[in-house]
Amino acid sequence: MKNRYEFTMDYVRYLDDAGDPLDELPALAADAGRLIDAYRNMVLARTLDQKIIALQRTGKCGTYPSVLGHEVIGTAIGQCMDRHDVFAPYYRDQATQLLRGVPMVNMLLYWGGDERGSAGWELCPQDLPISVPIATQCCHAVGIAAAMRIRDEQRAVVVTLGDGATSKGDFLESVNLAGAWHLPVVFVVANNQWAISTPRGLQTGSETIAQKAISGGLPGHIVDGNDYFAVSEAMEHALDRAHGGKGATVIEAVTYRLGDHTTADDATRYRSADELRSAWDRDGIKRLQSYLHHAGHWDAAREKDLQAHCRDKVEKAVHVYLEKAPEPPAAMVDYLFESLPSSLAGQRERLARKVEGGVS
Amino acid sequence: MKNRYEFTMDYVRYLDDAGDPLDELPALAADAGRLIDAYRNMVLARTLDQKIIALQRTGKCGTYPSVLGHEVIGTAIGQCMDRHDVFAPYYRDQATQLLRGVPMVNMLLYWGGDERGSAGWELCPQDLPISVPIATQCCHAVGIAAAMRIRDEQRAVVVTLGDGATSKGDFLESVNLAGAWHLPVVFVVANNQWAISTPRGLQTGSETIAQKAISGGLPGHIVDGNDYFAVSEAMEHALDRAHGGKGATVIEAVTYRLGDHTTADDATRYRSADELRSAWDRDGIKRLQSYLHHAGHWDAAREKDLQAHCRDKVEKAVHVYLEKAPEPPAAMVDYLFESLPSSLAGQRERLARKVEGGVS
Amino acid sequence: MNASAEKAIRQDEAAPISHRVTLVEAVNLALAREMTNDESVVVLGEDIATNGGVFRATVGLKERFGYKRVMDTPLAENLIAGVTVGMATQGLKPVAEFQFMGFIYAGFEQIISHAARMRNRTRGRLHCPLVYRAPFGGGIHAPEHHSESTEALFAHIPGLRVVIPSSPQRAYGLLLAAIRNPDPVIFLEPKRIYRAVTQTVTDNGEALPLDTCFTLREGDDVTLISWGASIMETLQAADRLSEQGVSAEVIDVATISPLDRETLLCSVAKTGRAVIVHEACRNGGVGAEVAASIAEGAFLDLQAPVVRVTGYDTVMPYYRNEQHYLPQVEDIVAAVEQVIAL
Amino acid sequence: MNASAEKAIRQDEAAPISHRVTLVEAVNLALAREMTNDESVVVLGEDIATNGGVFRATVGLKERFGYKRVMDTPLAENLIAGVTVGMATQGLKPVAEFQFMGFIYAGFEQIISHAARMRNRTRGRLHCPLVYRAPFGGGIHAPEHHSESTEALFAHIPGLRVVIPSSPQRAYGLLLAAIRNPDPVIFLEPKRIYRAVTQTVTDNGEALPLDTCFTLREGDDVTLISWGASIMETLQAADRLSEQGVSAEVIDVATISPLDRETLLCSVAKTGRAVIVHEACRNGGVGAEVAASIAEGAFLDLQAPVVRVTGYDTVMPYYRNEQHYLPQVEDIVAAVEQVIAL
Ligand SMILES: Cc1ncc(C[n+]2csc(CCOP(=O)(O)OP(=O)(O)O)c2C)c(N)n1
Ligand SMILES: Cc1ncc(C[n+]2csc(CCOP(=O)(O)OP(=O)(O)O)c2C)c(N)n1
Ligand SMILES: [Mg+2]
Ligand SMILES: [Mg+2]
Repeated sequence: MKNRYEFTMDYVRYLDDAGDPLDELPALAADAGRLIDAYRNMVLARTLDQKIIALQRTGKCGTYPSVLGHEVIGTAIGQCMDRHDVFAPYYRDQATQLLRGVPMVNMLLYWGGDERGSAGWELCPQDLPISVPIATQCCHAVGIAAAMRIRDEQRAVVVTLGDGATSKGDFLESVNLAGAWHLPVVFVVANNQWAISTPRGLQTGSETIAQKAISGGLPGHIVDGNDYFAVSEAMEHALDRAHGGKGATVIEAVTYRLGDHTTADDATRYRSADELRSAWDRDGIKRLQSYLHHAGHWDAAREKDLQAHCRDKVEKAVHVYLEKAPEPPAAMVDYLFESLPSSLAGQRERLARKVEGGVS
Repeated sequence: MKNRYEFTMDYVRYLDDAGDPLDELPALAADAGRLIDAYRNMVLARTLDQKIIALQRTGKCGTYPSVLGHEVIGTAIGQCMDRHDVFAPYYRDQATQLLRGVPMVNMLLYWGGDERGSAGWELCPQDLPISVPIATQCCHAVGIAAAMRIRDEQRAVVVTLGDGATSKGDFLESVNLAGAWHLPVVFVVANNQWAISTPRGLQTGSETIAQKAISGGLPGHIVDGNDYFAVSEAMEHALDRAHGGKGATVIEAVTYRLGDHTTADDATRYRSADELRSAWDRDGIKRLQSYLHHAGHWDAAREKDLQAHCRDKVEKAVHVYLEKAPEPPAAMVDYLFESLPSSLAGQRERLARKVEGGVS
Repeated sequence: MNASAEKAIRQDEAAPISHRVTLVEAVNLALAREMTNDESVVVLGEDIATNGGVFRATVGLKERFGYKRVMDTPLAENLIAGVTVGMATQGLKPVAEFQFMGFIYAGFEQIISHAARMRNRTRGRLHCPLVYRAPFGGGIHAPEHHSESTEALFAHIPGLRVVIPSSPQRAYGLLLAAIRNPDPVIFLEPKRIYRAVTQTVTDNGEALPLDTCFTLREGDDVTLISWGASIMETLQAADRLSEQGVSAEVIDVATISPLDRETLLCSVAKTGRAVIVHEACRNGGVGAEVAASIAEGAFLDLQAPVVRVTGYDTVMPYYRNEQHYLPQVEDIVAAVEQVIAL
Repeated sequence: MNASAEKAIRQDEAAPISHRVTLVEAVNLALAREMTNDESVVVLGEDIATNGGVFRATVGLKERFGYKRVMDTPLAENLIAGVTVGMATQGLKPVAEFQFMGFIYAGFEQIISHAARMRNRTRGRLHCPLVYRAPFGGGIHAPEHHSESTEALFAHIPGLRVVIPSSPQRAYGLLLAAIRNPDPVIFLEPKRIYRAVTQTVTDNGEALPLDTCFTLREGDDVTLISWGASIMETLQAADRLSEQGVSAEVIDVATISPLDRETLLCSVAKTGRAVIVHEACRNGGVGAEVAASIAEGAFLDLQAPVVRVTGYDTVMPYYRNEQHYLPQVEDIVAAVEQVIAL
């Protein structure tokens, strides 16, 4: 006696590499304003990115992970999320964070080695700071989603992670909980083919990343992560489900990490120039730009304005960042607990003296 | 543009609850000796089990997890494994361990609070001891399988775990590694519907446990865990794959925990008498016994002999166990490192004195 | 559900009732009290809802507060630790149970890297008002991994509070304080004395301070410093010593980290001698920090070296030999005799 | 691949060659040496094969020993820790790299509950001849979680050895010893001094002992005790003090656990004063055990309290302020002046 169980999963893309539709586009394509906003955000994210890399090269910023190749995914996420949803990012989500309202100065501070980067955030005060330990944010995300369910709120959580992160228990355990508890959460895996030097094929033997959803009984979708329409549609669908109490979704957005892993990495050690070159052909920003051009929503003059606008915005933020004095050393104990335990009073005094006396 | 990925998974059983074939039986059914051996081992495991529970009730053994409902799965595993394969058990694998050659006295010592329970094991010296921290043995199993691959050996690892254990990262991470590295390992999940008081339905939202294999790109199979033929066939198939260098398999063997979680548990607190009663109707030992009767391989006289034989074997082991003096207290430091570090010399002396002086 | 917990749960909210309860029942009382006071308190863990926890600490809570606030989780401690962080960042006050301390290790990354740091990382924008509860310690004839006392691992992590009650009253008051505290607290319950004694606990919602040791007995000749289940043997040793004419002060550290060094130093300034008793293995145990702090801070007062009476530097043996591992009354008395002789 | 590592790897096996190498290059030399000596040594971790490790410690090994013995793993530290245990039980000698110490926590359950206990649990039937390597410590301007020094967490676990080299020669000799040792070793590499100095290391396969501190400098007035990167500041402080006429003995503990108390006590018996320097936060750091052991074992020798110069009891700040966290030469000198004054 046999019973058969079946599971399916679709890969979706709408635009070819040149930005021409392969299919009828989803309804959201009718909203030209939205498309233009998306494109502007992608360019802004890339402009900021290039600037931070330059700052790092000149010793004005710390180790930094480039967003290059992730701008489409991040922008689609940021646009689809509601203001009151919560975002649980990893470290390549600059494009989303810009849309969430994280000030650029904060991003610069964070990578510049200053804890104040994750403070403030008036427009998205409940969003999580960047999670450095890989995949750990997944558990927070399901915890936040559980809090929403406990309080009967119609909000959702979006959590992002890389392809490498899908190997870590935190992701897999969280997918399981999301299924068991029917939680309003969307897992977006930015599958950029590499985890530092480890290629996707060594990371897992599974045909797709999305199929890891099946282990928790969740639906999974695979989209071309350089296709603004495909990512946006999948995000909207998943967030509708979440907001509607229908549970969680895993989205695998397939892209390519166009830069080094971080500024501390040299990707030429482990991957070929050919592979990189061909990935640039699929760049999603160029693709959306071409589409906008063809659709009559964009032209060279606007492009020039946008570039200047983005450079200007970034320069202003960088200026504020560079002017910012470091926190006093005593700050390192001031935020550990709500109030300073008496056992730390002596240590705080020593730290406070450090600055006055000018001792290192 | 859409591409579709498809995954399937079969549930297999051969015998109905009364032990009558539902289908043509697999080839192994022709080997009457094997079937009888299997049946004998199941009865032995159950006899030992009942005895240990009785010992625990009278203060002669510690907290103990009953094998009740797991005898068929364990026996099929033990029979299918090669002597040189490695077994990585959890704590409900008495039926397999008997076949691997773990002496009953050792099992008694282990649950009787004596480390020597996991020592010796001349017939299966590379088998792992029982792993108490749930699911952790999965990582060991893939590590052992990797060692076999590194050394180009045609051996395999079998690791067992419960349904609850499949929620823990260790299992999911190990399934992923087994897929990525194409390892000779078989994961057998004894899905007994409960993890202490947590029912299968709260543990995961997935339709089956076996589908968790898909997340690592492994094949998964679901079998009736009270059906000796179904479990044996799946095990043989999975071990053939492993021995043949074809990679790993996940088997979900569906059964029911017929006892309390352990002797420290009271299952009536959280599950109904009806549920338990109906699970007894599916008991796999009775089922195989009926099959053997119908097939002419078994009769009441043989049954009586077997029962007596098992009781006798168990009593002899219990006798040896009860006679065994505890280890000297200093043993607690003697096996920590290969040789005693000088920093522990003083502590060892104190321990040695404890016994001589008769202090506490 | 045990009778007193049931009574507590059914009680009229208005009038605080006094109960004679065990330590584990006091835990239950405090949980119920604070869930009543504060809607944002939720409880989660393995087998804690329907089953009421394997030690019955959460018994009756699901019936009273509903499954949304009392959650059985899947079997994954890392997940439990991390989910709790997520909930806490959004203003819930989750109290998570780890079934045994020996199974908390899978959650270490979440505890060390997130729970303990969220406030600092965000400069106060988000914080983690959470409690991780776990029964700890040996002596109950349990299987391997069920007898851990690794409080030192948590005490070394900045951003965590580590609290260990050693009586029903302190369990009640300290757990209330832990839940109300806006930062993460590791709350370790000495399971060997879960049911060892009963005490009258008035369920009045009054918390105890989290920044002070408790002096259980005053004395002049030596300061005995302990926590958790070992407090029992330490008190017995003090009795024994008093018969021998030695007056021992007994301090229950209770708030292991941040550590209240003042109380300890004041006592040693008076007695000139200190003996530390704990069940955890000696090397790098919390006793080392206590001893180092006293040796530094009371250098001129000390008339004898600070001595530690502890578990051995090895894995807690399985149960047939566990009593040989645990510090005994005689060991404490012998240590005191040794320092008094100097 | 860096030049000296390449030279080392290509060398003629017969004649031991001397190299001027950095600490991280010495690690590479030791790995290559022992992989050559012993077929059962295998190396695994994230990005350690093709990329040679993010700090280049394993560079060239895959090319030389093949992918079967040099394995890039999926991104899962718990898995790495556990797989290593499995391999070790079958007689391999795995050396696993955790990319940074800050990411080892996910592996704690496997390390504490299995690696450290397999021998004891099976009464010697199976054991775990494995090494867990991790770069540790701050001061390299890295992001959050990349500056941990939580060696105390491991030092408290019975069954583990904790070893920390602080020079290229000790890195070479101690890593060889760690790999050959039949029990699990946590091998922490102070990444701040990975490339701080070069030393001549003769690649002769000679291991150093794992049960002894190293006296780096003899002196009479005070014993300075440290390990890891802080050894640099400690040695500089000793220089500075010598200019002031204070003769400091400097001990590199190196084998943090099990701890060689004899060497420390002998030195303090001579000097009568001890200052401990470590980067980890103070509360419950390894310095506490060292201080407690000295205060107990050298009570009558001590002319001043044992003082600890350590990191603050807080999370290592992001890099703009990290220098304010790390113990500085002046801090050590000031502490010595304080104890000498007594
Ligand atoms: C738990 C943990 N282990 C290791 C690291 C070091 N590390 C940082 S990024 C990274 C690779 C992540 O790859 P992926 O998830 O694919 O994300 P990507 O960087 O490609 O976007 C590693 C190993 C870490 N930050 N956390
Ligand atoms: C890491 C860990 N967490 C918790 C426990 C306590 N515990 C012991 S058995 C068990 C349930 C296991 O259920 P399952 O995996 O289904 O196996 P079963 O006992 O049903 O055979 C739990 C929670 C443990 N041993 N290890
Ligand atoms: Mg990636
Ligand atoms: Mg089960």
